[in-house]
Amino acid sequence: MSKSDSKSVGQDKLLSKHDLNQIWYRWGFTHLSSMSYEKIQGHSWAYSYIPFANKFYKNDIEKKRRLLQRHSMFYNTEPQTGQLINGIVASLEEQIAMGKDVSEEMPVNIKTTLMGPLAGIGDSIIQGIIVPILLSIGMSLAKGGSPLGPIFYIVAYGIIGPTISYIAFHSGYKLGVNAIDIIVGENSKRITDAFNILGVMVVGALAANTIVLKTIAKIPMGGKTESLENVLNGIFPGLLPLAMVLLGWWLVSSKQMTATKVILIMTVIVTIGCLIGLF
Amino acid sequence: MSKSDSKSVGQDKLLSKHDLNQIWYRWGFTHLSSMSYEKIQGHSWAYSYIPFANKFYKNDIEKKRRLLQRHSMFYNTEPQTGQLINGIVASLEEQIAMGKDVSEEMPVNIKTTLMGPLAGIGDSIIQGIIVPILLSIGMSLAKGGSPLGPIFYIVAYGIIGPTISYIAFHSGYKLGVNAIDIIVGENSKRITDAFNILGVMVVGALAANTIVLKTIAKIPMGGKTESLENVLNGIFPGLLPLAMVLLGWWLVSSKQMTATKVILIMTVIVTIGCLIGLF
Amino acid sequence: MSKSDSKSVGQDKLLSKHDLNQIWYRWGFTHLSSMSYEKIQGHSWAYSYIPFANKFYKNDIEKKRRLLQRHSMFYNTEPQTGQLINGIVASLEEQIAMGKDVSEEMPVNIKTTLMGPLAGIGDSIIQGIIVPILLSIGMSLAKGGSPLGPIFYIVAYGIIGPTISYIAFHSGYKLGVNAIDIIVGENSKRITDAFNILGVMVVGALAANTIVLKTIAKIPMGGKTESLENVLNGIFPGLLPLAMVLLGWWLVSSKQMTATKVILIMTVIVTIGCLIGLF
Amino acid sequence: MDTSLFFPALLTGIFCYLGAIETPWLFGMSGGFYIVGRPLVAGLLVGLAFGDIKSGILCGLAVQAVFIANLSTGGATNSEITYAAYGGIGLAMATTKNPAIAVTLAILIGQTFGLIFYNGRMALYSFWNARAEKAADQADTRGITLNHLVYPQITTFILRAVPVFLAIFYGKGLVNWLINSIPEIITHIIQVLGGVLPALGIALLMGIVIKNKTHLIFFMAGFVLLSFAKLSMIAIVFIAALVAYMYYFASSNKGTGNGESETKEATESAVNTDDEYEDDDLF
Amino acid sequence: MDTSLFFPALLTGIFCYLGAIETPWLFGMSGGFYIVGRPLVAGLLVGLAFGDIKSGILCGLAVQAVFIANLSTGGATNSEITYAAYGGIGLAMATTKNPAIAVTLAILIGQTFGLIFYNGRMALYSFWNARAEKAADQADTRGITLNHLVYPQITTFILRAVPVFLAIFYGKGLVNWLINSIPEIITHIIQVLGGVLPALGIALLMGIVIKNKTHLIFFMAGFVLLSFAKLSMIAIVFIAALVAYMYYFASSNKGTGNGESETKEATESAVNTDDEYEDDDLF
Amino acid sequence: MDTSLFFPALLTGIFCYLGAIETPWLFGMSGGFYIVGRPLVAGLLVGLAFGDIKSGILCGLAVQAVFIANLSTGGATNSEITYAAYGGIGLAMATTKNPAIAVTLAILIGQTFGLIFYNGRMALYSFWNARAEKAADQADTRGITLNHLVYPQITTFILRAVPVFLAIFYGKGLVNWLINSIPEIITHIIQVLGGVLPALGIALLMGIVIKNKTHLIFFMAGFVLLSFAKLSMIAIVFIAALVAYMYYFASSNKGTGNGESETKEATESAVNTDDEYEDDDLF
Ligand SMILES: OC[C@H]1O[C@H](O)[C@@H](O)[C@@H](O)[C@@H]1O
Ligand SMILES: OC[C@H]1O[C@H](O)[C@@H](O)[C@@H](O)[C@@H]1O
Ligand SMILES: OC[C@H]1O[C@H](O)[C@@H](O)[C@@H](O)[C@@H]1O
Repeated sequence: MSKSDSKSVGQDKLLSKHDLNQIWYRWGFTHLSSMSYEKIQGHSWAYSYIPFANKFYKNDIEKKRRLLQRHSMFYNTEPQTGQLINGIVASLEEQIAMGKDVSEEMPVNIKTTLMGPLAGIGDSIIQGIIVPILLSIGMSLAKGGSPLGPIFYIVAYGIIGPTISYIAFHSGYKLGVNAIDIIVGENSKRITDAFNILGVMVVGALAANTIVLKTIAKIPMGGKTESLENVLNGIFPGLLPLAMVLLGWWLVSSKQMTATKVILIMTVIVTIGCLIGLF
Repeated sequence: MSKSDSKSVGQDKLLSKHDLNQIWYRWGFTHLSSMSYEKIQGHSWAYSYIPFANKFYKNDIEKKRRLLQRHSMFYNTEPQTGQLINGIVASLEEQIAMGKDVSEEMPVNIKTTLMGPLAGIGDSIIQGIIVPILLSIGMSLAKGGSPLGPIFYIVAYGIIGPTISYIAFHSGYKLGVNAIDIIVGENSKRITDAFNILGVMVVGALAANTIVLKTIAKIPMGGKTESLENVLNGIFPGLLPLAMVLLGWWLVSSKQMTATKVILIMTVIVTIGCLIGLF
Repeated sequence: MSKSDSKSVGQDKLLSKHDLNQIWYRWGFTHLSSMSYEKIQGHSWAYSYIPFANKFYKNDIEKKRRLLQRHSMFYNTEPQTGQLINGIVASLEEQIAMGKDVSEEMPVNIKTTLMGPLAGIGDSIIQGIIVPILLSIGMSLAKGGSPLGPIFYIVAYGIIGPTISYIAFHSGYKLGVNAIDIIVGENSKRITDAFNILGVMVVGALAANTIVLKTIAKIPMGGKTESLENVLNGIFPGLLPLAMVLLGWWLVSSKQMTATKVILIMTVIVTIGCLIGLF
Repeated sequence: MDTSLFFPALLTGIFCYLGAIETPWLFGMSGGFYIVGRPLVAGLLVGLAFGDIKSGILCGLAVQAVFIANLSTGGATNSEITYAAYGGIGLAMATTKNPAIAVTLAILIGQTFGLIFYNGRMALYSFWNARAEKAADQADTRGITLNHLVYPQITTFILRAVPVFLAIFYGKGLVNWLINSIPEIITHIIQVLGGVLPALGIALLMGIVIKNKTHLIFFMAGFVLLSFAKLSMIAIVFIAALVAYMYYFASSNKGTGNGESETKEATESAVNTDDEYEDDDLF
Repeated sequence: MDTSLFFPALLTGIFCYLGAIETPWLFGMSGGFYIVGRPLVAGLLVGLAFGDIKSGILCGLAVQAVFIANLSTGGATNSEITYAAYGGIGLAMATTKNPAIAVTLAILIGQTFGLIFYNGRMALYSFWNARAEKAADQADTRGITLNHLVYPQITTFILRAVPVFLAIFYGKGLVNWLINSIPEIITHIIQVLGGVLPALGIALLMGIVIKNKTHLIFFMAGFVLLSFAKLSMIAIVFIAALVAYMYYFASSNKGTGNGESETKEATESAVNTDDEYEDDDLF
Repeated sequence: MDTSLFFPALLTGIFCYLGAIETPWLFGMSGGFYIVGRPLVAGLLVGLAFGDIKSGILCGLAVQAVFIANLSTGGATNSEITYAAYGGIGLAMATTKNPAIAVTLAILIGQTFGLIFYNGRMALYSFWNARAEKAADQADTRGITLNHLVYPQITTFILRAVPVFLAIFYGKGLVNWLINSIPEIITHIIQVLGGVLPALGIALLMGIVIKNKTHLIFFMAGFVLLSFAKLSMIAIVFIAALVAYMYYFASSNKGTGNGESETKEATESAVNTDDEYEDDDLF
């Protein structure tokens, strides 16, 4: 039964603008404030629902207990884009509190279903696209020590981050369970795939832009010696950085190595390269 | 009944090469010679059909009257690419004059059906792609005052414009009503969409190429002041022109403003910008 | 009946690693060693199967004769990528020699069916993409007379060519008749089409990179004279080479001219152009 | 009054008529509005009239930049490019020959008098239209010719050649006074405005070609290829053609040729069986 | 001990706490980890603390380059960027103000102590989690607040602000000794490693976005557009958006709008008839 | 006759044999035609033979540019690249060591004698083919070996190594005479022709890869990316790979994976019902 259906029956809303914003910003501030590998963001849910619990279940300690309990489980997603889920769940908890025909497992199921996909797409958009691009602009503005660089970054991300969070939460609340169709439906699959393509291309550019590895070797060329780096640049600029990142990717994805192991391998390669006069 | 079918019955053709060319160039010369918002190109049809009327309906004043009347209605399309319609209608009027089974409403319907789509695609190809590109080449050749620039443009468009007109007319005549399928059919929708995509990209480039707006403000940067224009160019060359055109587009398409209002708004922005030392 | 099916019945393999490699390198070395327009690579098949014939049909002269005969027919494909066919046929001849239910026409049919498509895709990948690209890198390294250029090319193609040959042969053998589906199936059509697109773009770049035709004419421009080449470069760099290659393509594909005729026509154009002071 | 201005001014007036959108003589818009009507061409022609081709072209070049995205659709236009070109360049040639002055005058004329005259003329033409319609109703071919071609053209000639001639012949003093007395900030504003004006034409073009907000992606790509990658318009046309072809290709639901027929078959056989289904229903 | 270091060191320690991934005070990650936690911002803040903004920013710039592809997914991270930034920049500012030293120290700290402290803290938090869970089971909202917010934050503050403060306040001598006694080859290796480190973050990102090996084609295109065509990141984002849109467009099997319904109809009527088929079977 | 030319000339002749398309010894075409047969490699080898590597490579470089789009398909070729390379470079090395002379000679030899010898040899081989065929009919494996490998290779060796050796050893005088007496305009024409010749190979390649006239769009895009955007061939290969992948992706009518099966199902069920339809017909 869709949220709009059920709402047309009897009372329509329970949560005031203020209630909603409380749920939003409690999560927005504390999502990771007790992060362990065991629970990660789990308890932030319970914390977000404290005012809700006190307001709507103040006379029904059992319901209150169940509410806080079901929102103390392991949970993890990208916390800013992931506010979409918080919005959806808010609309469901509202239904439950109004006594509508929504089971108490529903919010839990939705959390576990959606947190994975949203973590993937959220991390790649925020950490893979937005942050590195803003940082590269900021870095170019900071050349020579100008405070414009960090200030640009602070202002830009300071607007973008909370805005994403706010819009995601309120869209989630407005759409309610319907949001699920949008998130896991056929068309959403296509949109996610397209964002992935965008992400892959940008990450490729990021690799070329950020990894620095130059060879200092010289090779004989028509009598004189010529810097190998120049020769490589004539053929394929950025070949060494490319080789490094492809190696890293292969170790991470095909060999399932941990980040630490990959760092060790890279350190060994760099060390040997430096010792034999390659880098 | 298709034109080829009907032609196989009895007499096959009525219009000589000369008759056809007369219809073509009478439109070609006078399409807008009496343009008002009321009729725009309407009367040019009647004018094009004067020789036809005199030749084939000289004894049937009523038919002649009806012919001239039905070609005196409001009509507007891109006049060069739009010759396609003139060609189709010529083939239909030929049928009618031969007494074939084609109703007199047919040409009128075809004109009203096709003039819209052809105006859209014709305007965007001619005014959106061909003319600006030829002009930008001409302008680069005219640097320093060389007559090569305007001469290049005169020759180039002088060939392209009439050629489009001629080919469009004769294709229309050859295809007859079959042309309609081609113009409004499924595949044509795809082709039009593709041309639109082409148009949108070229118009994007045109915006970057033609709009000029630079800031003369200076900003403090690491002790010294730095030109804001340089800083912006480092981040996003052409950001101000882009902002202007997006504003214009938003006003035109979302706010449904008239061109004059948009000019006023832009003048206000530019004036304020100049007064506060921004531009 | 698929190869894996038949193999599951009774004996599974006949050819040792050494037998297989013999078939592979005998073709690899001698594919064109007796090339005429009549047979091209035909006899290289018979030659490849001499050890096979001597080993498996040493007591059955008739079968041996039929084997060598059916592998003496006209045959032509790109010899390196085409080893795929040699691999498939090896798996079939193995079946036949083991007395499995595979008709002796099968290898012949497969050869005639597949040699065409593989020649097309093989030639365009090797002669259209790999070789010109390696050569252009080699040429840039050879500037000033450095042996690095030719050495790079020798090493690069010396690895790529035989590797393609080896992988193609062994994939063909492993897949057996199943390879046919992969080569002529629906998806393979899509892959081939995509490779063609890749080829067309690279060939376009190749044209711009390799054809050299400059005009030495001067044109008057704002009082002084200006080199026509500079003017053209301002409008469309490489316009003359483009015109030449499009002419060549039109002659070859639409006019079905032979290469020699095209060379004659180009020579005439160049001669006239030189005589009138254009080139 | 400078009598040596008489013929240049007259010629400029006539060119302004020949470049009008409604002029038939040069194969309609093809040779008129789209060729003679362009400021780049106007520069050459006015330069010839004034006997100083180079200055003419330099003025034309400057004015063309402002009006490169001039758009006329459905009879409406964002600037009256012909008055702007011939008025602006003509007056500049009659006074300082300074391209910046030509631009300033062209903008002033194009966006004010020009548009007023243009719309006035459009209104006047309704009168001839009504008469042409009546002529058609009476199968009076001569009446059609007169009211579609002859009278309207006389109207246009009077409305274009005459004022432009007068403005150039008598306007010299006024323009000189303007040049000297307009405060610098106003000139500066008009100059900046000249750079911004093409944005309107382009915005109108966007209105025509952008059918779907997401297509702004293609607009941005075109913008970026020019502004960041510094490609020329011509190069971008070819790249855009590739993108458009891919779009076309993807818009079909055919596979690789035979896919199309397959799907068609599927649809058809489905339809057949649908019919069958209905037939079955009958029994 | 240089007592003038007291306040700068203290402030740097506090910033290191405020930039931590688990700090709530600046709207969680948005203002904490993603803003204060970035070395570029750290440069400004530490520069302010030490009263030398320019040197601070130059150090921040250098350190940011190494950690630009820092990635934190599923709670795991490839480098402890906050310790690295504040430890490295802070110690450099306290000694030579040399960006290269800042980078060296940041890498050393980020990849060793940093990761150890990070994972240690993660483990400690399980303790608070268990108590928070119990509180929830008892509907004890105060317990939740204490164990989700208060105690963990005290833990973090102790684990971040204190060691960083101590390191800067007392570490000056050690760092000077390191700078003077580390052989040049080691410094060189660490510098080269700084250039290579972003490869790991990017490799991890690739692991997230590349769902299909053939999509390496898009990765290579992005790489090439930057390394060969020298386009900027922003330009590439727009081109990538075009490609992504085309991918989205092609991923549907709709034609040009009505195609979609056509295919659907085909499927549906096929399904209908399929039902019919089954019905037929019954009789 | 210059006897010091004997060994260089002999070696060049042998190389000309080893680079022939029909030479088996270097793993067939892989090491022969595609490596030793390339003028770039010929430059190095002839340079070694003449003891002047640098001049050899410079000649090879110049000749390679002319023949970079040399194409051999279906046994037919547009220029005899091996004769051209070894004849042209060899004779130039024996005389002026001037790359322009090498190019002129290579074109002359490649397009005349070269093609004649090539086609003559192809004709002669039919003779050995006939004998090889007979040998196969008689299961005479030795006969196959002799007529497929031994005799043809002797033929080729004679037709390649001998004339090239003789031309270089005895041709010096003729070439010097040619160089001095050919009018400059002819040299100029041949030079220009050298720039144009690759157009033929590329036209032939286009004939292979362009299946559909609209695909010229991709050709133009590739051209423009190099000529306007100044990208290198390698960069364009990657961009072309992206475009090709998008084409591949769009060519399927699958949606995002499950779409494919959907359409298949539609087709299948349609087919099923089609059968049903026929069954129905029977009753
Ligand atoms: O829009 C179609 C058509 O309308 C009017 O006739 C004029 O504005 C033309 O320039 C335009 O092509
Ligand atoms: O991966 C989802 C999410 O996991 C953890 O919460 C942190 O690593 C976040 O940075 C990340 O966004
Ligand atoms: O076209 C296939 C094949 O034909 C002949 O064997 C030769 O021209 C080869 O170079 C070519 O690859």
